[in-house]
Amino acid sequence: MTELEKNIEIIKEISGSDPYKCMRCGKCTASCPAYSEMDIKPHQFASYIIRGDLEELIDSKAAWKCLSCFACIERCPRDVQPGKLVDATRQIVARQRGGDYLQPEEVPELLAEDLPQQLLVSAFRRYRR
Amino acid sequence: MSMNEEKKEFRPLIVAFCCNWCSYAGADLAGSSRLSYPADVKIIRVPCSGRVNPMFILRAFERGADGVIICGCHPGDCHYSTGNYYARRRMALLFSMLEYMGIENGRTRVEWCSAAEGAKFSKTMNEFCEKVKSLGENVRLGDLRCKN
Amino acid sequence: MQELINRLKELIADGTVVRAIGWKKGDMPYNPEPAYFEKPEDFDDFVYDGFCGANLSKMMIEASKLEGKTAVCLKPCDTYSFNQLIREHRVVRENAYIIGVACRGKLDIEKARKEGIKGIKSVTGIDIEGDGEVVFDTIYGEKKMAYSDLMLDRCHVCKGKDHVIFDEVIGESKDTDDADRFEEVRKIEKMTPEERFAFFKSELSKCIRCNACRNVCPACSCRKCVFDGTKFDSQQKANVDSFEEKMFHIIRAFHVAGRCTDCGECSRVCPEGIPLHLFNRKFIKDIDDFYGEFQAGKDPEAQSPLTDFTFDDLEPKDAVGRGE
Amino acid sequence: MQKIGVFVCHCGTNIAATVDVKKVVELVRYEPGVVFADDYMYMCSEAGQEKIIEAIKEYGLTGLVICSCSPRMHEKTFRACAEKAGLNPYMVEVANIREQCSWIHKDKEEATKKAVILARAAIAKVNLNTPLQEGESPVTKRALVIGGGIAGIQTALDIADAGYEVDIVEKEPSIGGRMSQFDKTFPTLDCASCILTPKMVEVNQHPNITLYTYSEVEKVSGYVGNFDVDIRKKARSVDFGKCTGCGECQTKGPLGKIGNIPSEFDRGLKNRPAIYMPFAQAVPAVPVIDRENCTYFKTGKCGVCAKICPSKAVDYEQQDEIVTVKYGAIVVATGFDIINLDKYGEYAYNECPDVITSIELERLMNAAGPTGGHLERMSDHKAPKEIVFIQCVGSRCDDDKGKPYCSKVCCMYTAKHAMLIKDHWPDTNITVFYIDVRTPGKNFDEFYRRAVEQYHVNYIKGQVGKVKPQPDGSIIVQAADLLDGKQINKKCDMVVLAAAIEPNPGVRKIATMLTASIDNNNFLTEAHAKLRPVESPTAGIFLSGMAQGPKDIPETVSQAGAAAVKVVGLLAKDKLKTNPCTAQCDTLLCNGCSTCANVCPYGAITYEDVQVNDHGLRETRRVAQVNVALCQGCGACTSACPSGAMDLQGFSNRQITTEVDAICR
Repeated sequence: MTELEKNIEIIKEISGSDPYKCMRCGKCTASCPAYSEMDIKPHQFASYIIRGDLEELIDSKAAWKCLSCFACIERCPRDVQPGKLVDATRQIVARQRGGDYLQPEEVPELLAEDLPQQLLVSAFRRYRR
Repeated sequence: MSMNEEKKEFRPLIVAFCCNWCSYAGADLAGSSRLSYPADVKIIRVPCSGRVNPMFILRAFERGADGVIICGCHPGDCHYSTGNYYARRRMALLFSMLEYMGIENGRTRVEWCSAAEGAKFSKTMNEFCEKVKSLGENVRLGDLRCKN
Repeated sequence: MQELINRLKELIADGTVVRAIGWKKGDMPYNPEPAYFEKPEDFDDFVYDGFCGANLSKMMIEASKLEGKTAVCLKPCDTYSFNQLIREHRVVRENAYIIGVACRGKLDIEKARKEGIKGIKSVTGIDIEGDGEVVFDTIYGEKKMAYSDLMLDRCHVCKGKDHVIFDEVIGESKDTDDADRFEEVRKIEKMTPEERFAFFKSELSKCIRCNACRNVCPACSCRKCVFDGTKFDSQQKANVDSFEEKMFHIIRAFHVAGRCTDCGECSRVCPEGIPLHLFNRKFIKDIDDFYGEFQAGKDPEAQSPLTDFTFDDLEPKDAVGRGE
Repeated sequence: MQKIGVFVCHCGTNIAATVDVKKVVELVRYEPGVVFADDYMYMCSEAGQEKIIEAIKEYGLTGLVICSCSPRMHEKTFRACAEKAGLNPYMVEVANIREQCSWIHKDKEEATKKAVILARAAIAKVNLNTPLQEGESPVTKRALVIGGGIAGIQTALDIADAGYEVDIVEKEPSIGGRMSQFDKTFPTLDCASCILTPKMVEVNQHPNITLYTYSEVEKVSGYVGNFDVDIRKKARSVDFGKCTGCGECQTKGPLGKIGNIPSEFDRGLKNRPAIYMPFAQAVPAVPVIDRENCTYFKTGKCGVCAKICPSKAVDYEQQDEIVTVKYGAIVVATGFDIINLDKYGEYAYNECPDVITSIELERLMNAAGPTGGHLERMSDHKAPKEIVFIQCVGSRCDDDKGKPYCSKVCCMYTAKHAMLIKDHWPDTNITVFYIDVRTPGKNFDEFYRRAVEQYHVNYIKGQVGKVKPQPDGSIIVQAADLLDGKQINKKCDMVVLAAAIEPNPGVRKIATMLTASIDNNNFLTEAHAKLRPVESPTAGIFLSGMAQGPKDIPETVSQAGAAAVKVVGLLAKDKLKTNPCTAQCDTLLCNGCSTCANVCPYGAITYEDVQVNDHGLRETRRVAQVNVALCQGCGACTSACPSGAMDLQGFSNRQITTEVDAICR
């Protein structure tokens, strides 16, 4: 397995979503509030991952412009949930870079209980860049 | 490591009782959809899951089966109206008894599978094989000796 | 006891019944035998005491076919078996005159043996009416035991002192229920699978396939047992492998599931002392847990749980692994 | 000892590619009982069958094992073949080495090994087979159609025209079903009621058809050719014999013609009174009183309708009536509904009255509908100028909100709606948001292209993300044009949702009563998806219309006709061959305990006192007797029987035990 294939597997594993289920309906893109900032649109994430264009995803603005608002996750009719793919991409980048920006013990103090955990983690990744 | 690799992989012997109307047809659909499952599974066709006498299950274990699975129509969908309901009670009690006697409960299973659920049939068989494989050879049922 | 004998003689004399089924003295004071009584002199050997544990209801299957009525002595627990036999059309109610006999718990000679009591010449204090200690006159002298310490385990989980079916009741029964019926089953359920396996393996290893359990069991009333028939290629023969005893006991318990009244005769008669009731009781407990409480023989009209169902019954996969 | 012939089929390469057929032949040749073994390219072909017949004659075979495809496919073929050669057809067993072996395994050695084991099990079984004779059962020459929509109507008419009596049970007060709610039909744009009403009238007048409207099937027992069905005729509160259908009662009730109860027929866009006919052309033209909403039934006061009825037909005392009728065949034509849209908050259906479903649009465009055919917004009764259609609302969804299948008809009816609107109100702008446009069918794609090319309907690929009702009464639809790569906020004044269709929710209960199987989406299952598409796997049950799967009107009508032919084919027979694989009681083993009778679903077991000679012991015993005409061969009794007295022919205890032994050898 090449490095690339491995990373794609990791994305599938982290996100828990299967990009092959995407039927290109575009409901995610239609729902996206950050549409104009996204150089790769949410519905394209699935096809990028299927094609193996991971480098482009990692280098994209979109990976960091996504607001993690969860609209696409909520509305995706195929359970692909592109927002999770975006977040998994971020995680790949974070893992590649290595090192901890935040010590695990510091996390609980920063937690607000009514925020979805994934949003919180996404936000950490997004804003520390 | 090399020793382990040379060691022959354990292949369980699994007997599946499938009712003619739903699950046997589901198995056919799995076949025509080319949804594979291990060759360890051998299917016996019965008219209804209610036809499965506990004697058959114990007989299979007696003769060395490592796992026995009974498949029938979903509750409410029995071709004969009620056969699977009785099967459900019989098997619940029998399986509970086998577990009580110390037999791994993963060796027995009941699954409802419709004629349209080829994918489910295949998935079930894959899962069941994997489970039985992880339990290894059916030593206990074969070895609950009456003479020490 | 005398009242019982007098009544039975009276019933025969006035033509109500032709014969009676009861117990007669055995070769030892602690093993009376079931017997038929017809003539007045037959009753010379009649006995009814604490050692008369045998469930006589099954004898009514054959007695039902005889000319005339038969009086049968049934303890409270035996009446459940009788009801179950009525439900299964195995006995004819009209051909039986049921005398509900009193019971204050039945005795287990093995309990005395465990206490080291041997060489018994005679036993006193085992009368139905009494309430004192049991006194053994042995070749080594006199030994005493509390009645309750000598009782069969089954009597400690007695179903109750009331007869569920009878024509008349003679004497006063006592509640002997002082233990949890499912305690033993629960204990086994709590063991690890390895321990459970080891336990049953060691118990079933003792089985000699004498069929005493089957012969005594009022639910095992088949004309011909499947294990004697050719329908499954399972007829009794030299065991091909060790599995057959296990299969026999599982299937036997399964065939009586929902019909077994938990009379405990199987364990009482087993010459190897295998606690066979643990199989039946497991099924009873499971049936209670899965499908609601059910006591076979309590109501001859009630549908057996295995010939009944609901749409939302427990799935077999949820019937196992409950302890995990 | 049997003389068994084993025939191993290559099925072209279907089997032979993965199973070493020759090796199977060699390995089974010496199994007990086998006297002949051979292979052939296509065992089911004429030549293959000829080979079998020759072998039977040449080797005096008493049993056959065919190693081939599933017995569900060709068991009948091979049984007929055996019969041709004078062998009892039940001396044939099929080892399924295609569906259960060659098609699912890749490793040839492994597949071959398994094929041999499956063959051995079949051989072991045939060794214990006994010749069985088919019995006969009579056929009641009357059919029942459940559901009075276009599917049920067409099926009933075709059966009736063939000369058989047929009853329709419809739960609504009138037949007509969904089609009667439609305005026009694609692809030719005929008016739905113009083509449906004559059929409804024909049903009503047909001497062979009996209508049970406002009725439901309550209980079904029996089996193919001999069903007993209880039909509940709900109290209509109007005397059928007296009512002339004048409609006076509906116009002069407490609230006059308007009423205060949302009309089911008009999808709640209009109200109706408590005594009502769903629509003007209702058949039968006899109103019903909706007792739950009737003032008289609720309070005991009112009674206006009874007073004004000129023919004194209103009868408040009427009771539900249960009739039991015998049928030979039953057709399920229970139709469909659209899904509940509560879970789709993003489309604002529950929030905004101007977001409507396509069925509601049908009513709004229908001349007999709530607006008299004038398309208007439900909020302000103004004519919409910008309309957005959203496709696939709940269809093709793999989440827990919608349905995984394509509803099939939405692309076409949306094009229809768009064109009809443009025809009537040419200055209306129409935008359709689609994922894919699917128009297979005769003149279908042309129809859709016409919407684009001739009517300039704006088709945009991209599912809508959100529908946002605005304070000014307009609606903003947020979507993306995936082909042009831009996000769109489309302002409009009406949104039409193509909600997914689903089988009528009542079908589940009916399927359970009929023991007809049903799939994960509650569509009835066919006996064979390709070759027996209008039959249920349960004998004597047939499928018509949407109950079987999404389809349009032309398809429904074709299927209805096909189902009718199948029914007629059944009713034309005087006797049906009955399955000889029935239960049998060994009277010497029977205890007479009644356990088997308690689990028999067909009431086929009774008890009789019989004289037996049990190895010299002569006595009268109460033993079980099986009525083979009623027994369907499920075998529930055999596993309930503790003594093994009950056994099932064709699947006997010894046969199954020996199969287990063969597999575990």
